Amino acid sequence: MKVKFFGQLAELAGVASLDVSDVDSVVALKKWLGEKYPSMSAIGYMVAVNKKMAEGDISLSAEDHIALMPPFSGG
Amino acid sequence: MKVKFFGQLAELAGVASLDVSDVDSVVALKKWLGEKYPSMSAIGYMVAVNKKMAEGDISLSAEDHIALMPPFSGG
Amino acid sequence: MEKVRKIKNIFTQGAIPASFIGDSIQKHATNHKIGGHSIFLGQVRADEIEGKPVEAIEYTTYEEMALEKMHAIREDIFAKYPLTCLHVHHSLGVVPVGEICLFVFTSSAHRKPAIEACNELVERIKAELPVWGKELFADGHQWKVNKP
Amino acid sequence: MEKVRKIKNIFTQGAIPASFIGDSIQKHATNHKIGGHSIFLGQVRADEIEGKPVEAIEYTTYEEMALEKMHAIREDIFAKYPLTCLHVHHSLGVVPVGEICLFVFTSSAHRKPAIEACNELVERIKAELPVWGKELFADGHQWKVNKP
Repeated sequence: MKVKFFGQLAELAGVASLDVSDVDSVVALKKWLGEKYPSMSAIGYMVAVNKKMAEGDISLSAEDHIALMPPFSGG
Repeated sequence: MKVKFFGQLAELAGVASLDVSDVDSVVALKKWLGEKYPSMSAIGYMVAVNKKMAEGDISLSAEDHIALMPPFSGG
Repeated sequence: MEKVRKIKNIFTQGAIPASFIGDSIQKHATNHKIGGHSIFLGQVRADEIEGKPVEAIEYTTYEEMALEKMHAIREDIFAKYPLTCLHVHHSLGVVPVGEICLFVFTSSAHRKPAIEACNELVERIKAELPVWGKELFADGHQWKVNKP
Repeated sequence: MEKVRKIKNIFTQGAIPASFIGDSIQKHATNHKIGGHSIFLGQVRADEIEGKPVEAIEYTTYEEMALEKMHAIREDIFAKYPLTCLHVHHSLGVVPVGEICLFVFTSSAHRKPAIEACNELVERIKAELPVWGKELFADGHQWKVNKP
Protein backbone atom coordinates (compact mmCIF):
# COMPACT_ATOMS: atom_id res chain seq x y z
CA MET A 1 0.00 0.00 0.00
CA LYS A 2 1.02 3.57 -0.59
CA VAL A 3 1.92 5.49 2.59
CA LYS A 4 2.39 9.28 2.34
CA PHE A 5 4.22 11.39 4.91
CA PHE A 6 3.22 15.00 5.52
CA GLY A 7 4.73 18.01 7.29
CA GLN A 8 7.32 17.18 9.90
CA LEU A 9 6.81 13.44 9.29
CA ALA A 10 8.12 13.76 5.73
CA GLU A 11 11.15 15.52 7.15
CA LEU A 12 11.74 12.77 9.73
CA ALA A 13 11.22 9.96 7.23
CA GLY A 14 13.34 11.70 4.60
CA VAL A 15 10.80 10.65 1.95
CA ALA A 16 7.37 11.83 0.82
CA SER A 17 5.95 8.33 0.42
CA LEU A 18 6.75 4.65 0.78
CA ASP A 19 5.25 1.42 -0.48
CA VAL A 20 4.56 -0.79 2.52
CA SER A 21 3.48 -4.37 1.99
CA ASP A 22 3.79 -6.30 5.23
CA VAL A 23 1.10 -4.70 7.45
CA ASP A 24 -2.66 -5.37 7.48
CA SER A 25 -4.05 -2.81 9.97
CA VAL A 26 -3.51 0.73 11.22
CA VAL A 27 -2.14 -0.57 14.51
CA ALA A 28 0.31 -2.83 12.68
CA LEU A 29 1.37 0.06 10.47
CA LYS A 30 2.03 2.32 13.48
CA LYS A 31 4.09 -0.41 15.12
CA TRP A 32 6.09 -0.88 11.92
CA LEU A 33 6.64 2.91 11.64
CA GLY A 34 7.70 3.16 15.30
CA GLU A 35 10.42 0.57 14.66
CA LYS A 36 11.60 2.14 11.41
CA TYR A 37 11.40 5.79 12.61
CA PRO A 38 11.68 5.81 16.42
CA SER A 39 11.39 9.64 16.60
CA MET A 40 8.01 9.63 14.84
CA SER A 41 5.92 8.40 17.77
CA ALA A 42 6.78 11.53 19.81
CA ILE A 43 4.90 13.70 17.34
CA GLY A 44 1.43 12.23 17.84
CA TYR A 45 0.39 11.91 14.23
CA MET A 46 -2.99 11.05 12.72
CA VAL A 47 -3.66 8.40 10.07
CA ALA A 48 -6.01 8.91 7.13
CA VAL A 49 -7.14 5.92 5.07
CA ASN A 50 -8.41 6.89 1.62
CA LYS A 51 -8.73 10.52 2.74
CA LYS A 52 -10.82 9.70 5.82
CA MET A 53 -9.46 9.97 9.34
CA ALA A 54 -8.93 6.50 10.83
CA GLU A 55 -10.19 6.28 14.40
CA GLY A 56 -9.04 3.26 16.37
CA ASP A 57 -7.82 0.22 14.45
CA ILE A 58 -9.02 -0.62 10.97
CA SER A 59 -7.78 -3.25 8.57
CA LEU A 60 -5.77 -2.25 5.52
CA SER A 61 -5.40 -3.77 2.09
CA ALA A 62 -2.90 -3.26 -0.71
CA GLU A 63 -5.14 -0.78 -2.58
CA ASP A 64 -5.53 1.62 0.35
CA HIS A 65 -3.96 5.07 0.31
CA ILE A 66 -2.57 5.93 3.71
CA ALA A 67 -1.59 9.42 4.88
CA LEU A 68 0.43 10.08 8.02
CA MET A 69 -0.31 13.58 9.27
CA PRO A 70 1.10 15.58 12.19
CA PRO A 71 -1.24 18.13 13.90
CA PHE A 72 -2.56 20.64 11.36
CA SER A 73 -1.14 24.15 11.34
CA GLY A 74 -2.74 25.95 8.42
CA GLY A 75 -3.93 29.53 8.41
CA MET B 1 -30.03 79.02 21.69
CA LYS B 2 -29.14 77.19 18.48
CA VAL B 3 -31.32 74.14 17.80
CA LYS B 4 -30.26 71.77 14.98
CA PHE B 5 -32.57 69.23 13.35
CA PHE B 6 -31.20 65.97 11.95
CA GLY B 7 -32.46 63.20 9.66
CA GLN B 8 -36.22 62.96 9.36
CA LEU B 9 -36.64 65.83 11.85
CA ALA B 10 -34.97 68.29 9.46
CA GLU B 11 -37.38 67.08 6.78
CA LEU B 12 -40.39 67.59 9.08
CA ALA B 13 -39.24 71.01 10.31
CA GLY B 14 -38.25 72.09 6.80
CA VAL B 15 -35.10 73.71 8.22
CA ALA B 16 -31.68 72.50 9.39
CA SER B 17 -31.59 74.78 12.45
CA LEU B 18 -33.52 77.40 14.37
CA ASP B 19 -32.69 80.02 16.99
CA VAL B 20 -34.99 79.45 19.94
CA SER B 21 -35.06 81.98 22.76
CA ASP B 22 -38.06 81.34 24.97
CA VAL B 23 -37.32 77.96 26.60
CA ASP B 24 -35.08 77.22 29.60
CA SER B 25 -35.06 73.43 29.83
CA VAL B 26 -35.15 70.29 27.68
CA VAL B 27 -38.71 69.57 28.78
CA ALA B 28 -39.81 73.10 27.87
CA LEU B 29 -38.06 72.80 24.50
CA LYS B 30 -39.85 69.54 23.72
CA LYS B 31 -43.19 71.08 24.65
CA TRP B 32 -42.47 74.07 22.38
CA LEU B 33 -41.45 71.74 19.52
CA GLY B 34 -44.57 69.61 19.98
CA GLU B 35 -46.73 72.68 19.50
CA LYS B 36 -44.79 74.02 16.53
CA TYR B 37 -44.31 70.61 14.80
CA PRO B 38 -47.10 68.25 15.97
CA SER B 39 -45.85 65.34 13.81
CA MET B 40 -42.43 65.40 15.49
CA SER B 41 -43.40 63.75 18.76
CA ALA B 42 -44.42 60.53 16.94
CA ILE B 43 -40.79 59.94 15.93
CA GLY B 44 -39.32 59.60 19.41
CA TYR B 45 -36.25 61.73 19.03
CA MET B 46 -33.26 62.22 21.33
CA VAL B 47 -31.85 65.55 22.48
CA ALA B 48 -28.12 66.31 22.69
CA VAL B 49 -26.92 69.37 24.60
CA ASN B 50 -23.42 70.48 23.60
CA LYS B 51 -22.82 67.11 21.90
CA LYS B 52 -23.81 65.05 24.98
CA MET B 53 -27.03 63.08 25.17
CA ALA B 54 -29.48 64.73 27.56
CA GLU B 55 -31.19 62.24 29.85
CA GLY B 56 -34.24 63.51 31.67
CA ASP B 57 -34.70 67.23 32.11
CA ILE B 58 -31.79 69.65 32.21
CA SER B 59 -31.79 73.42 32.15
CA LEU B 60 -30.71 75.26 29.05
CA SER B 61 -29.09 78.64 28.50
CA ALA B 62 -28.65 80.85 25.45
CA GLU B 63 -25.12 79.59 24.72
CA ASP B 64 -26.11 75.90 24.51
CA HIS B 65 -26.03 73.99 21.26
CA ILE B 66 -28.98 71.66 20.98
CA ALA B 67 -29.34 68.78 18.54
CA LEU B 68 -32.60 66.97 17.88
CA MET B 69 -31.89 63.48 16.64
CA PRO B 70 -34.18 60.65 15.47
CA PRO B 71 -33.02 57.03 16.05
CA PHE B 72 -29.61 56.44 14.45
CA SER B 73 -29.42 54.42 11.24
CA GLY B 74 -25.80 54.49 10.13
CA GLY B 75 -23.86 51.56 8.68
CA MET C 1 2.75 53.60 27.63
CA GLU C 2 -0.39 55.71 27.24
CA LYS C 3 -0.85 56.95 23.72
CA VAL C 4 -2.87 60.09 23.12
CA ARG C 5 -4.84 59.61 19.93
CA LYS C 6 -6.18 62.48 17.90
CA ILE C 7 -9.78 62.69 16.75
CA LYS C 8 -9.80 61.18 13.25
CA ASN C 9 -12.22 61.92 10.46
CA ILE C 10 -14.04 58.70 9.57
CA PHE C 11 -16.29 60.18 6.87
CA THR C 12 -15.90 59.74 3.11
CA GLN C 13 -18.08 61.49 0.56
CA GLY C 14 -19.98 58.82 -1.43
CA ALA C 15 -19.14 55.11 -1.64
CA ILE C 16 -15.93 53.57 -0.27
CA PRO C 17 -14.08 52.11 -3.29
CA ALA C 18 -13.05 48.43 -3.16
CA SER C 19 -9.58 49.53 -4.30
CA PHE C 20 -9.29 51.73 -1.18
CA ILE C 21 -9.92 48.61 0.92
CA GLY C 22 -7.26 46.68 -1.01
CA ASP C 23 -4.78 49.54 -0.56
CA SER C 24 -5.56 49.74 3.14
CA ILE C 25 -4.81 46.01 3.54
CA GLN C 26 -1.58 46.43 1.55
CA LYS C 27 -0.35 49.19 3.91
CA HIS C 28 -0.38 46.72 6.80
CA ALA C 29 2.25 44.48 5.15
CA THR C 30 5.00 46.50 6.85
CA ASN C 31 3.69 45.70 10.34
CA HIS C 32 5.26 42.34 11.11
CA LYS C 33 3.56 42.00 14.49
CA ILE C 34 0.17 41.45 12.85
CA GLY C 35 -1.10 37.87 12.57
CA GLY C 36 -4.77 38.47 11.73
CA HIS C 37 -7.07 41.11 10.28
CA SER C 38 -10.84 41.25 10.63
CA ILE C 39 -12.89 43.37 8.23
CA PHE C 40 -16.57 44.21 8.13
CA LEU C 41 -18.08 45.89 5.07
CA GLY C 42 -21.59 47.30 4.89
CA GLN C 43 -23.00 47.26 1.35
CA VAL C 44 -26.16 49.07 0.20
CA ARG C 45 -28.85 46.45 -0.42
CA ALA C 46 -31.71 46.80 -2.94
CA ASP C 47 -34.48 46.12 -0.42
CA GLU C 48 -37.95 46.24 -1.90
CA ILE C 49 -40.45 48.41 -0.04
CA GLU C 50 -43.99 47.82 -1.34
CA GLY C 51 -42.61 46.69 -4.68
CA LYS C 52 -40.23 49.63 -5.06
CA PRO C 53 -36.52 48.79 -4.96
CA VAL C 54 -34.09 50.94 -2.98
CA GLU C 55 -31.68 52.54 -5.48
CA ALA C 56 -29.33 54.26 -3.05
CA ILE C 57 -28.94 55.40 0.55
CA GLU C 58 -28.15 59.02 1.38
CA TYR C 59 -26.27 59.43 4.66
CA THR C 60 -26.15 62.51 6.86
CA THR C 61 -24.53 63.02 10.25
CA TYR C 62 -24.05 65.37 13.16
CA GLU C 63 -20.38 65.35 12.32
CA GLU C 64 -18.80 66.98 15.39
CA MET C 65 -20.71 64.72 17.77
CA ALA C 66 -20.16 61.60 15.63
CA LEU C 67 -16.40 62.15 15.55
CA GLU C 68 -16.22 62.72 19.31
CA LYS C 69 -18.31 59.60 19.90
CA MET C 70 -16.19 57.54 17.49
CA HIS C 71 -13.07 58.74 19.30
CA ALA C 72 -14.52 57.54 22.62
CA ILE C 73 -15.50 54.16 21.10
CA ARG C 74 -12.01 53.81 19.60
CA GLU C 75 -10.41 54.46 23.01
CA ASP C 76 -12.72 51.90 24.66
CA ILE C 77 -11.87 49.25 22.08
CA PHE C 78 -8.11 49.86 22.26
CA ALA C 79 -8.34 49.60 26.07
CA LYS C 80 -10.32 46.35 25.86
CA TYR C 81 -8.46 44.43 23.13
CA PRO C 82 -4.71 44.10 22.30
CA LEU C 83 -4.95 45.57 18.80
CA THR C 84 -2.19 46.84 16.56
CA CYS C 85 -4.56 48.88 14.36
CA LEU C 86 -8.19 49.96 14.10
CA HIS C 87 -9.70 51.83 11.14
CA VAL C 88 -13.27 52.97 10.50
CA HIS C 89 -14.64 54.62 7.36
CA HIS C 90 -18.30 55.59 6.88
CA SER C 91 -19.90 57.17 3.82
CA LEU C 92 -21.81 60.44 3.73
CA GLY C 93 -24.04 61.55 0.88
CA VAL C 94 -25.44 59.20 -1.74
CA VAL C 95 -24.21 55.58 -1.98
CA PRO C 96 -25.81 53.52 -4.79
CA VAL C 97 -26.87 49.88 -4.26
CA GLY C 98 -24.00 47.41 -4.46
CA GLU C 99 -21.50 49.95 -3.14
CA ILE C 100 -19.70 49.93 0.22
CA CYS C 101 -20.89 52.43 2.90
CA LEU C 102 -19.05 51.13 6.00
CA PHE C 103 -15.53 49.73 6.35
CA VAL C 104 -14.33 48.53 9.77
CA PHE C 105 -10.81 47.07 9.92
CA THR C 106 -9.01 45.67 12.98
CA SER C 107 -5.63 43.93 13.29
CA SER C 108 -3.87 42.05 16.07
CA ALA C 109 -1.08 39.55 16.68
CA HIS C 110 -3.56 36.69 17.17
CA ARG C 111 -6.95 36.38 15.50
CA LYS C 112 -9.41 36.54 18.40
CA PRO C 113 -8.91 40.17 19.51
CA ALA C 114 -9.19 41.44 15.92
CA ILE C 115 -12.39 39.44 15.31
CA GLU C 116 -14.07 40.38 18.60
CA ALA C 117 -13.08 44.06 18.36
CA CYS C 118 -14.39 44.27 14.78
CA ASN C 119 -17.77 42.81 15.79
CA GLU C 120 -18.08 45.12 18.79
CA LEU C 121 -17.15 48.16 16.68
CA VAL C 122 -19.83 47.39 14.09
CA GLU C 123 -22.51 47.07 16.79
CA ARG C 124 -21.43 50.26 18.54
CA ILE C 125 -21.15 52.27 15.29
CA LYS C 126 -24.70 51.31 14.31
CA ALA C 127 -26.13 51.98 17.79
CA GLU C 128 -24.18 55.02 18.93
CA LEU C 129 -23.07 57.21 16.03
CA PRO C 130 -25.43 60.05 15.08
CA VAL C 131 -25.73 59.06 11.42
CA TRP C 132 -28.95 58.74 9.44
CA GLY C 133 -29.69 56.87 6.23
CA LYS C 134 -32.41 57.87 3.78
CA GLU C 135 -33.40 55.05 1.39
CA LEU C 136 -33.97 56.50 -2.06
CA PHE C 137 -36.41 55.01 -4.59
CA ALA C 138 -36.92 56.14 -8.18
CA ASP C 139 -39.77 58.37 -7.04
CA GLY C 140 -39.44 58.96 -3.32
CA HIS C 141 -37.67 57.95 -0.14
CA GLN C 142 -38.09 56.50 3.33
CA TRP C 143 -35.95 56.79 6.44
CA LYS C 144 -33.79 53.76 7.18
CA VAL C 145 -34.35 51.94 10.49
CA ASN C 146 -31.52 49.90 12.06
CA LYS C 147 -32.49 46.60 13.60
CA PRO C 148 -30.79 45.84 16.92
CA MET D 1 -33.71 24.50 -4.10
CA GLU D 2 -30.72 22.26 -3.44
CA LYS D 3 -27.64 23.45 -5.21
CA VAL D 4 -24.91 20.98 -6.03
CA ARG D 5 -21.60 22.72 -5.56
CA LYS D 6 -18.41 21.58 -7.22
CA ILE D 7 -15.20 21.01 -5.32
CA LYS D 8 -13.27 24.29 -5.62
CA ASN D 9 -9.56 24.76 -5.44
CA ILE D 10 -8.75 27.01 -2.48
CA PHE D 11 -4.98 26.97 -2.86
CA THR D 12 -2.81 29.79 -4.23
CA GLN D 13 0.93 29.48 -4.78
CA GLY D 14 2.68 32.03 -2.53
CA ALA D 15 1.10 35.05 -0.84
CA ILE D 16 -2.45 36.28 -1.56
CA PRO D 17 -2.06 39.81 -2.99
CA ALA D 18 -4.02 42.65 -1.32
CA SER D 19 -5.16 43.69 -4.80
CA PHE D 20 -6.78 40.25 -5.25
CA ILE D 21 -8.79 40.92 -2.10
CA GLY D 22 -9.85 44.35 -3.38
CA ASP D 23 -10.86 42.82 -6.73
CA SER D 24 -12.82 40.09 -4.96
CA ILE D 25 -14.77 42.73 -2.98
CA GLN D 26 -15.42 44.69 -6.18
CA LYS D 27 -16.94 41.63 -7.88
CA HIS D 28 -19.70 41.55 -5.25
CA ALA D 29 -21.01 45.01 -6.23
CA THR D 30 -23.35 43.38 -8.75
CA ASN D 31 -25.13 41.32 -6.08
CA HIS D 32 -27.75 43.71 -4.74
CA LYS D 33 -29.05 41.26 -2.13
CA ILE D 34 -25.87 41.62 -0.08
CA GLY D 35 -25.96 43.94 2.95
CA GLY D 36 -22.79 42.86 4.78
CA HIS D 37 -19.44 41.21 4.15
CA SER D 38 -17.15 39.68 6.75
CA ILE D 39 -13.50 39.06 5.93
CA PHE D 40 -10.72 37.36 7.86
CA LEU D 41 -7.12 37.64 6.72
CA GLY D 42 -4.23 35.65 8.17
CA GLN D 43 -0.90 37.48 7.85
CA VAL D 44 2.53 35.93 8.45
CA ARG D 45 3.90 37.32 11.72
CA ALA D 46 7.61 37.77 12.53
CA ASP D 47 7.50 35.78 15.77
CA GLU D 48 10.83 35.55 17.54
CA ILE D 49 11.88 32.06 18.58
CA GLU D 50 14.92 32.19 20.89
CA GLY D 51 15.91 35.55 19.42
CA LYS D 52 15.57 34.43 15.79
CA PRO D 53 12.78 36.12 13.82
CA VAL D 54 10.52 34.12 11.53
CA GLU D 55 11.15 35.34 7.97
CA ALA D 56 8.48 33.33 6.15
CA ILE D 57 6.15 30.36 6.48
CA GLU D 58 6.21 27.53 3.97
CA TYR D 59 2.86 25.76 3.62
CA THR D 60 2.27 22.23 2.39
CA THR D 61 -0.95 20.23 2.20
CA TYR D 62 -2.49 16.88 1.44
CA GLU D 63 -4.35 18.58 -1.35
CA GLU D 64 -6.96 15.98 -2.35
CA MET D 65 -8.04 15.48 1.25
CA ALA D 66 -7.94 19.21 2.06
CA LEU D 67 -10.19 20.06 -0.89
CA GLU D 68 -12.70 17.34 0.00
CA LYS D 69 -12.72 18.51 3.63
CA MET D 70 -13.11 22.14 2.59
CA HIS D 71 -16.02 21.13 0.37
CA ALA D 72 -17.73 19.43 3.34
CA ILE D 73 -17.12 22.47 5.57
CA ARG D 74 -18.52 24.77 2.87
CA GLU D 75 -21.69 22.64 2.62
CA ASP D 76 -22.10 22.69 6.41
CA ILE D 77 -21.74 26.47 6.56
CA PHE D 78 -24.15 27.11 3.68
CA ALA D 79 -26.68 24.82 5.40
CA LYS D 80 -26.28 26.61 8.74
CA TYR D 81 -26.26 30.28 7.67
CA PRO D 82 -28.25 32.22 5.03
CA LEU D 83 -25.23 33.32 2.98
CA THR D 84 -25.12 34.71 -0.52
CA CYS D 85 -21.39 33.93 -0.99
CA LEU D 86 -18.50 32.18 0.70
CA HIS D 87 -14.90 32.26 -0.53
CA VAL D 88 -11.75 30.71 0.96
CA HIS D 89 -8.17 31.11 -0.29
CA HIS D 90 -5.13 29.58 1.40
CA SER D 91 -1.49 29.90 0.38
CA LEU D 92 0.87 27.05 -0.41
CA GLY D 93 4.65 27.37 -0.64
CA VAL D 94 6.61 30.24 0.85
CA VAL D 95 4.81 33.33 2.22
CA PRO D 96 7.13 36.07 3.59
CA VAL D 97 6.31 37.96 6.81
CA GLY D 98 3.76 40.74 6.33
CA GLU D 99 2.02 38.89 3.49
CA ILE D 100 -1.46 37.34 3.52
CA CYS D 101 -1.70 33.52 3.72
CA LEU D 102 -5.44 33.03 4.41
CA PHE D 103 -8.45 34.92 3.02
CA VAL D 104 -11.96 33.98 4.21
CA PHE D 105 -14.84 36.04 2.79
CA THR D 106 -18.57 35.65 3.56
CA SER D 107 -21.55 37.77 2.47
CA SER D 108 -25.20 37.90 3.48
CA ALA D 109 -28.27 40.15 3.38
CA HIS D 110 -27.86 41.08 7.07
CA ARG D 111 -24.59 41.27 8.95
CA LYS D 112 -24.88 38.55 11.60
CA PRO D 113 -24.83 35.44 9.36
CA ALA D 114 -21.78 36.74 7.44
CA ILE D 115 -19.90 37.51 10.67
CA GLU D 116 -20.74 34.23 12.41
CA ALA D 117 -20.06 32.11 9.32
CA CYS D 118 -16.69 33.80 8.78
CA ASN D 119 -15.60 33.13 12.37
CA GLU D 120 -16.73 29.51 12.21
CA LEU D 121 -14.93 28.99 8.89
CA VAL D 122 -11.64 30.32 10.26
CA GLU D 123 -11.82 28.00 13.28
CA ARG D 124 -12.71 24.97 11.16
CA ILE D 125 -10.04 25.71 8.53
CA LYS D 126 -7.34 25.90 11.18
CA ALA D 127 -8.56 22.78 13.01
CA GLU D 128 -9.64 20.51 10.19
CA LEU D 129 -7.71 21.15 6.98
CA PRO D 130 -4.61 19.00 6.45
CA VAL D 131 -2.23 21.93 5.96
CA TRP D 132 1.15 22.38 7.63
CA GLY D 133 3.22 25.51 8.14
CA LYS D 134 7.01 25.48 8.47
CA GLU D 135 8.38 28.67 10.07
CA LEU D 136 11.57 29.65 8.28
CA PHE D 137 14.44 31.53 9.96
CA ALA D 138 17.59 32.85 8.31
CA ASP D 139 19.41 29.65 9.26
CA GLY D 140 16.84 27.00 10.01
CA HIS D 141 13.18 26.26 10.60
CA GLN D 142 10.63 24.95 13.05
CA TRP D 143 7.18 23.46 12.54
CA LYS D 144 4.29 25.81 13.25
CA VAL D 145 1.83 24.83 16.00
CA ASN D 146 -1.76 26.16 15.92
CA LYS D 147 -3.22 27.20 19.24
CA PRO D 148 -6.88 26.21 19.80
